[in-house]
Amino acid sequence: MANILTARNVTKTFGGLVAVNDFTLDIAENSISSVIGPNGAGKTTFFNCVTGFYKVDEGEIIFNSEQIQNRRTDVVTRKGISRTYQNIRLFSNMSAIENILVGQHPRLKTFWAEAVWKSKRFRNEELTALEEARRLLRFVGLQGMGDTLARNLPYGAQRRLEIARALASLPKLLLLDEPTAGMNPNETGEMTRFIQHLRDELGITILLIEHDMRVVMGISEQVTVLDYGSKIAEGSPKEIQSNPRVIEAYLGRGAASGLKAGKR
Amino acid sequence: MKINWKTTLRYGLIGGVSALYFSMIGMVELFAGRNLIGTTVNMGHLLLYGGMLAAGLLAARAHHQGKLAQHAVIGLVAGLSAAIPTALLVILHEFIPMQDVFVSVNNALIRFLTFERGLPGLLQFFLASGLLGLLGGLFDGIPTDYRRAVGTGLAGVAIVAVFSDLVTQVLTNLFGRASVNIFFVSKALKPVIALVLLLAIAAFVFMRDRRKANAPAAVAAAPLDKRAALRKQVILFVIIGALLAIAPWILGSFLSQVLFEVGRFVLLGLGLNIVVGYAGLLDLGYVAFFAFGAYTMGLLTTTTNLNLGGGVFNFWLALPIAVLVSVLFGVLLGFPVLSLRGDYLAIVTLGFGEIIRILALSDWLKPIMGGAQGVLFIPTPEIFGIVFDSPESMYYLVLAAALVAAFVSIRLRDSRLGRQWMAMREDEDVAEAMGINTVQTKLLAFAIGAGFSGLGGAIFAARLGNIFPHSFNLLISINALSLIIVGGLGSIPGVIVGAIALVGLPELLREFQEYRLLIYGILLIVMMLNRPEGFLPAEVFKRELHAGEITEPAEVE
Amino acid sequence: MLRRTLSRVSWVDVFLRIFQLVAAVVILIGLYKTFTTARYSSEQWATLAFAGLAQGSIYALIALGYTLVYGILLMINFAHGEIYMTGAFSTVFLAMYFNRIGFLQSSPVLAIIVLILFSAAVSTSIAVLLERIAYRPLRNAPRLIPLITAIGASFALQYTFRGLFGSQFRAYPDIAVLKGTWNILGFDVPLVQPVVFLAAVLLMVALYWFVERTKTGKAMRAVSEDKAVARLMGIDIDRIIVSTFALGGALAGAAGVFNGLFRPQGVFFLMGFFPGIKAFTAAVLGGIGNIPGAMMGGLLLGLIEALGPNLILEGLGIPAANQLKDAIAFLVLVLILIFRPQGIFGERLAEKKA
Amino acid sequence: MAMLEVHDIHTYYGNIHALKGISLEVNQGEIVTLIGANGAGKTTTLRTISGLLRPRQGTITLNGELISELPAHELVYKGIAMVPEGRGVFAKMSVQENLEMGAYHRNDKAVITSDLEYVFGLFPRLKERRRQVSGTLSGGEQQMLATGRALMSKPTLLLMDEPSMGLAPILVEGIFDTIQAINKEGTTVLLVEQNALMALSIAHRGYVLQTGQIVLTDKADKLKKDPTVQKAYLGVD
Amino acid sequence: GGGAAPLECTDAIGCVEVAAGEPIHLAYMLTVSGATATLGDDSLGGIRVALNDRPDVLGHTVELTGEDEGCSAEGGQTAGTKVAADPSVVAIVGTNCSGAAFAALPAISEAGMLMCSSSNTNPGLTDPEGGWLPGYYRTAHNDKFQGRIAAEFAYNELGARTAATIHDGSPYAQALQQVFAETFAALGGTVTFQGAVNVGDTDMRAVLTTVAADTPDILYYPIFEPEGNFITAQAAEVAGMENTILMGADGLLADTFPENSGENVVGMYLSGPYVTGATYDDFLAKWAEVIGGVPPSGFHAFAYDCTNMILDAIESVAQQGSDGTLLIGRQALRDAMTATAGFDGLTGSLTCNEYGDCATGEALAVFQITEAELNGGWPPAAIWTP
Ligand SMILES: Nc1ncnc2c1ncn2[C@@H]1O[C@H](COP(=O)(O)OP(=O)(O)OP(=O)(O)O)[C@@H](O)[C@H]1O
Ligand SMILES: Nc1ncnc2c1ncn2[C@@H]1O[C@H](COP(=O)(O)OP(=O)(O)OP(=O)(O)O)[C@@H](O)[C@H]1O
Ligand SMILES: [Mg+2]
Ligand SMILES: [Mg+2]
Repeated sequence: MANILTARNVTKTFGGLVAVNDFTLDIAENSISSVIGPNGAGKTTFFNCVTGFYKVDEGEIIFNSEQIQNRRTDVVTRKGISRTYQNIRLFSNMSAIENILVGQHPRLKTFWAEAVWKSKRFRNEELTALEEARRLLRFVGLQGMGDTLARNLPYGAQRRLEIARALASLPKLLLLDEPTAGMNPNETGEMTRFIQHLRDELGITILLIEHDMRVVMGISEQVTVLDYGSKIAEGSPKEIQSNPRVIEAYLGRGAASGLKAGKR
Repeated sequence: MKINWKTTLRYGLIGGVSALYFSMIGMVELFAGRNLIGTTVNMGHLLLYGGMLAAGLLAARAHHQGKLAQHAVIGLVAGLSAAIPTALLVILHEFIPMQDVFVSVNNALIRFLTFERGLPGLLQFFLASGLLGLLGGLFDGIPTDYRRAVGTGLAGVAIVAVFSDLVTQVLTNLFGRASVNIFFVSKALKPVIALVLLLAIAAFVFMRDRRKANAPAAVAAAPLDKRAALRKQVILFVIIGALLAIAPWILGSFLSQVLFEVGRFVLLGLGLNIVVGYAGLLDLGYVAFFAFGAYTMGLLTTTTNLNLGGGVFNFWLALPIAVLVSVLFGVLLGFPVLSLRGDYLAIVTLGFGEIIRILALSDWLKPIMGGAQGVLFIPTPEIFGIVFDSPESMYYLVLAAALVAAFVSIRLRDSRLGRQWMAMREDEDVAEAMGINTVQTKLLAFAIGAGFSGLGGAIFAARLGNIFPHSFNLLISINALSLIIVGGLGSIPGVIVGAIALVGLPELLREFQEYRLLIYGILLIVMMLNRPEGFLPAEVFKRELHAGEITEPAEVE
Repeated sequence: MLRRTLSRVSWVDVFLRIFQLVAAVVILIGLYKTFTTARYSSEQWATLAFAGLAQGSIYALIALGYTLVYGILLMINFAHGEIYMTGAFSTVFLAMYFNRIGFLQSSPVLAIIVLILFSAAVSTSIAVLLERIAYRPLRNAPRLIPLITAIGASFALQYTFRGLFGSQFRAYPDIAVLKGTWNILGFDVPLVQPVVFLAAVLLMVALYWFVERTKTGKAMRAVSEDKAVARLMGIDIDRIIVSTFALGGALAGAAGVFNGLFRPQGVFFLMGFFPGIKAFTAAVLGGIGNIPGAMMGGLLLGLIEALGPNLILEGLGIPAANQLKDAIAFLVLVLILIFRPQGIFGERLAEKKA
Repeated sequence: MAMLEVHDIHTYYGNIHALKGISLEVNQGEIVTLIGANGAGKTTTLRTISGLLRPRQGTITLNGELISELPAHELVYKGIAMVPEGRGVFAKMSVQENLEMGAYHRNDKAVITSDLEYVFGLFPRLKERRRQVSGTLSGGEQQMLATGRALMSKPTLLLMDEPSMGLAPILVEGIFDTIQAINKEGTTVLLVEQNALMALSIAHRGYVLQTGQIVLTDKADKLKKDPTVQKAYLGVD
Repeated sequence: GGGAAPLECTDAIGCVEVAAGEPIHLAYMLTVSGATATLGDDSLGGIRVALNDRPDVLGHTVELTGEDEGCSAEGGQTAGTKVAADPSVVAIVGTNCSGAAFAALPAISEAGMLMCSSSNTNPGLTDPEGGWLPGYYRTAHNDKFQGRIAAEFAYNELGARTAATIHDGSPYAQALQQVFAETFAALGGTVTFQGAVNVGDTDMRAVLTTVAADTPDILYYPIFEPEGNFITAQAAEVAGMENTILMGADGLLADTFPENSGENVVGMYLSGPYVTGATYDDFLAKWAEVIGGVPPSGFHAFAYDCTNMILDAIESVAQQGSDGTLLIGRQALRDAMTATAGFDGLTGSLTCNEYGDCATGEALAVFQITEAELNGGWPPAAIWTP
């Protein structure tokens, strides 16, 4: 399998603080991978580097054999990377369907002024876009909520809507930052299945950050562990679970044993 | 029920302070010169004793219920106490002349307050105040349906009398000058007419309320089916369209001129609405583009000033050029502010607006722009032998332009571009991460907004015939911003309502001169406090406000 | 490597750099020509500079009011210029009275202090009243709404004071002790300028200390960040917000009297409008919400206004250069903000944190 | 008499009826947990108790004193502190200043300093970052800061809204240990958690919320064994 | 006599009929809001004093209504349209600002009314090539007169050979200083600098420093308060201005000006209308009685004269019915106004020309401010008349 995303020696510093340190990562196409690590390890920072929110200080990021580091976020998105945010960032005063329509932006092609005389092309495009948005809404299980304002949706629904919005641009790679934070175990289970479903149905490569080990260990094929910005371990969930460094820095004895015990 | 004297006195004092305020700023005296009903009731009375009436009414209302006699007592006490502050002023004036400092506390005011009788006249003043307070208290006590009827009637009479200009103009246009004299003496309603009007309105309201109350509730609440609703809407549109089309004939030249002014600000508002309402970019220098439109029109069509193709272009040729120039400058001035957010943007755009005005005024560019002497002799538009030289004809021009702008606004709002703007307004970073080129999106907002404004400017120049830099000052930008927010940010009908409220109304209040802007300011505050979302808010903004809770949701990174 | 660097810059940046470059070159040419023609003596430059500093410190005092309120409510208190006017305008009558009874000349220091206190009291009351009536009910409304009530309040205050005191111009009386000159660095400077400057700086330092060090100051910063959480800390946010308005009002009131000492003429009901805009500009220039920023912004703006036209434009042969002084001030603002979108002292909005 | 008594409160967001008659009580020295699905009204309950929201109906008493009419800032003086959902750190202030804000209403300078050390002892990470501007902390670090800040007010009743959200597993354990520790030292805790299993493990009693109403209440270990609770909130199938 | 024939209107452009017992309707269009409000207040006071003088005109009272022209073209246009739409209006006093006049005039002229301005000075308004329309009159001085006279005074009387000017961006001041400069140059002098300040400026040191660089003999700044105050006061503080004579125009001819400007005002010259002592004192007394205080600016006398000229014209052309009805021919009224000659006004002897310039410039004078004015005396003595 080819690598869809490669980060090579990425370093990002804030003042004196090295948030991401000489980090190298390969993500195989059509895989589900996770990045885990203690709080403040630099996981979100790494996502921000990939999506163009941050400029990297050193290193390169290659997506589909194209360098994308330090490009503007809209450019990166149009190349096929979408993401969600650790603290949900929906367009909160827009309805669910409008959020998804905005997400479709990179796919729409008509000249903006055509809207004034409603050219045929424009009408067709709008129609299909709406169709597609409804489909996505159904896909994430929010049917019937299209006209609800994003801010009024329950928390879990907002997470799902954020994913739907990210999917709307037809990404090849989806970055999920703690998709199950703030969900109870039940909902977490649902989300896990949903992520798997995404990959299986749509063939999207998924990279996620999570602190919930049942999610991480349940669905990832590859787990990378960051600590103080540096990679301290990488491998299959099994390997990671028993890696003493990881247990020491991140899992803690209790969680590690809990995981083993709870293994199905 | 026990009477709460403290509350009563408090309301009395509030009324009294307002009466004192209006007296001390000279409003009472000036308004006293404007008769409302015959020569007996003038606007000074309205302003002064309105406070007493309100004090009585509110004090009584604060007591919830009680016997009519109690209402009367409360009202009387409130009214009397409301007279105290002003009375003190009168007494003080007797001993210490204050006119050197408080210019409005002059003999004329004192004469008005004391019924021309000097200090003894204060007795009469107290009497009048107490009476009004008593009436206010009683008013609160009478049964609701009577109260509504009488209240509406009184308000109706007051409105007709205050805005008699409007009424007389319409009457003159429809039935000739003579008809005015049936109802009015000079600007005041004839007493008999006032009484008839009061009774008519009151009777009407009373009957209507009765009918409504008797009608079975179910019928009133029955939802209209969709077809009927649509039909209703179509009819409404037709009526509005017809009214717009014949307005100048009904209204006559002055009111057409007012409509022209409203139309000009509707254009400005529609453009600014795109920038501020849709794209969320706070622009305080919006007048600059209006100036570009006006100056382009002026310089291209006039033969004086510089001979920059002077007279080569006629209005119709210059119009698109003016719009284009504005659009161009919209983009150019958009560049430097691309990276700025929120209030930084506001001040920089404000700065641009001022720079443009200062340059237009400057001696440096005088050879081109005319400096302080402005651009004179801009020809009136003309086509197929129709000369647009009157407010009536120009009204149609501005109406057409506003319709076009509104149409374009609506179409864009409902398109991808509209969504881009909205997303950018909500969260610029995320919008960009959605693949939206925010640079382009912002520039488009600036450019289109500038285009509308330039169009307005060009028409403005043609109507005025001469333009001066002073016509493009900061207040225009502020007014445009206020009107779109008062109307309801992001809403197109809102722009129109806002323009009528903040441009049309003050024009009708022109005779109140120096207090026009005071009224304008107070109006802005009152409107925002009562309807922060504006008169006709767009959906999005209604949502934003009515999520209201005690605290804002904490924003956490 | 070069290609990579190039790919990072967008055409917008290119445009802005060119814009900056052109502006810089024009300014340099102007400066060069001005200095080579040597029209003005260093004495004259010094007079201008000192006057600019004094004017700037008045801007700075007003700007602090904007910055304080902005910092805490994220709201542009558009009526702040009017708050300055109310103090200055009401106090002129007291000053005239003091002059008439001889108090102003016999014990000027005491008289001036009384005037400042009076002016500050008037401005503070108006500011607090305004907060109560026009802003507090709208605290949770979108930010443009209080901006509009502020605009409304601005008109209402202007015309209320016009109604009260008329449309005439008044002037603060001359104060004999302030008439002299002071020798600073070999230049004779009108005494009143350094006095105003120093007094203003003193006030500003006191304010800075207050906000940074005292508990109330810290509470102000907390309220400015998150009102709900601030309440959870036991902070009475209403009280804090009122204090902020009061503080801003007091400074504006003081500025009103300083202005009266320095520029006695032209006291009338619209006197607050332009200084208000200028002070707002100064606050933004320094980085709005930032106290040292407002001070530096004010001083800088004063200097630019005083020196700009003669220094830059005249050399370029522009007639009536002084007419363009505001244009220069705003242009400098634009140039600085392009370079530093957060203002001179403003906190970097960091890299966008997602 | 219970320390905190919430009696039949109804809270609204505009027209949204979020709490439909919640009644609960917390006794001195207890850890009580509220569990429920997203949007059940847990946060709203805490915000109402802490005075950030005002109930339209119903009463809340603390040690017999009616507090539902008091503004939030006065409740702090009565000993209530809250760790808000989403942390709510003062982003532009340093870590240390944030902690000091927690002790805003206290005047005992010397004790504050020792309390600061106590918090740093609980969260060494914060000590490392004490001068850093809080807005740039990672999510987990902010969570520690929020908890530490609430402790700085020396509350008698601590309201915690999802303190484990976004924390690394190793810290999750730590945070629950901390809660137990401060509880032992005499602080009463009302805890809202999605990690219901953990919450029920340390709590004495629990309430289950569903769409703004309390549907179940019991001893924590009983709830843990309740089949409906297990199915709905513990992810046991 | 009882059975007189009803009055008949034979006027080319119509008549106004004032029924018995009804007032004669005059209107004003002045700038009473905004920064120029003092101008409007001042002129309005003049009108009110005049009407107070003459409570009875041919047995009728005079009603005065008014509009704010806001000193802007658009304000003038709206106000003009509004006044023109009221056929009961006989004549108008206004506008204050020339820009407003240009925009208001078409509607007013079209409606057959006449308008007399107390402060329009733009030469174009009385120039048939430049915007004049029938029905326009003014008692204010055409800039051509005042600018010329000021320059002649400076060159011939003061012996100034170099001059600098400052205007404030108002069309009035800009035009006036331009005429001054041109005349001064034509006389043989050198104009070293023509500068400008902005309305609202308070710091004049920069522009004064520029002026000082050439040490001109005279500085002419025909502007208004408060900018004029600032220039006067700050001129004392700028090195190089010690020997420069200061001179302003009627915009500063207000009793508040000396006190507001401080000591440096002593010795300064002002050009303006020659308002003679006794009559003017009389006027001031009436002002204090009717309006209170003192006039805030320098145009009240012109407004007073305008009002009186209009009332005189009405008296001379109105046909009176036996029942007291008045019939005023509009063209006749204009003709009467144009025919005004040797009208003995507050601002001197006024004679209108066919394009409505009623102040010929003969009645202009130059005043010098002395210690007396600084201490509250007013008006200053005229030291020179052309
Ligand atoms: N804009 C910034 N400026 C300064 N420091 C920053 C910035 N963004 C992040 N940091 C620091 O970089 C480090 C890594 O932060 P990051 O948000 O990537 O952590 P994380 O791994 O996502 O942690 P968590 O799991 O808690 O979300 C943290 O110590 C944080 O304080
Ligand atoms: N600011 C708000 N405006 C309007 N409705 C709100 C607001 N905050 C919460 N709600 C609504 O109130 C209800 C209760 O929300 P609350 O936040 O209390 O739930 P919760 O139990 O804390 O959920 P979570 O587990 O997601 O934190 C939900 O239906 C939610 O949509
Ligand atoms: Mg993170
Ligand atoms: Mg919650």
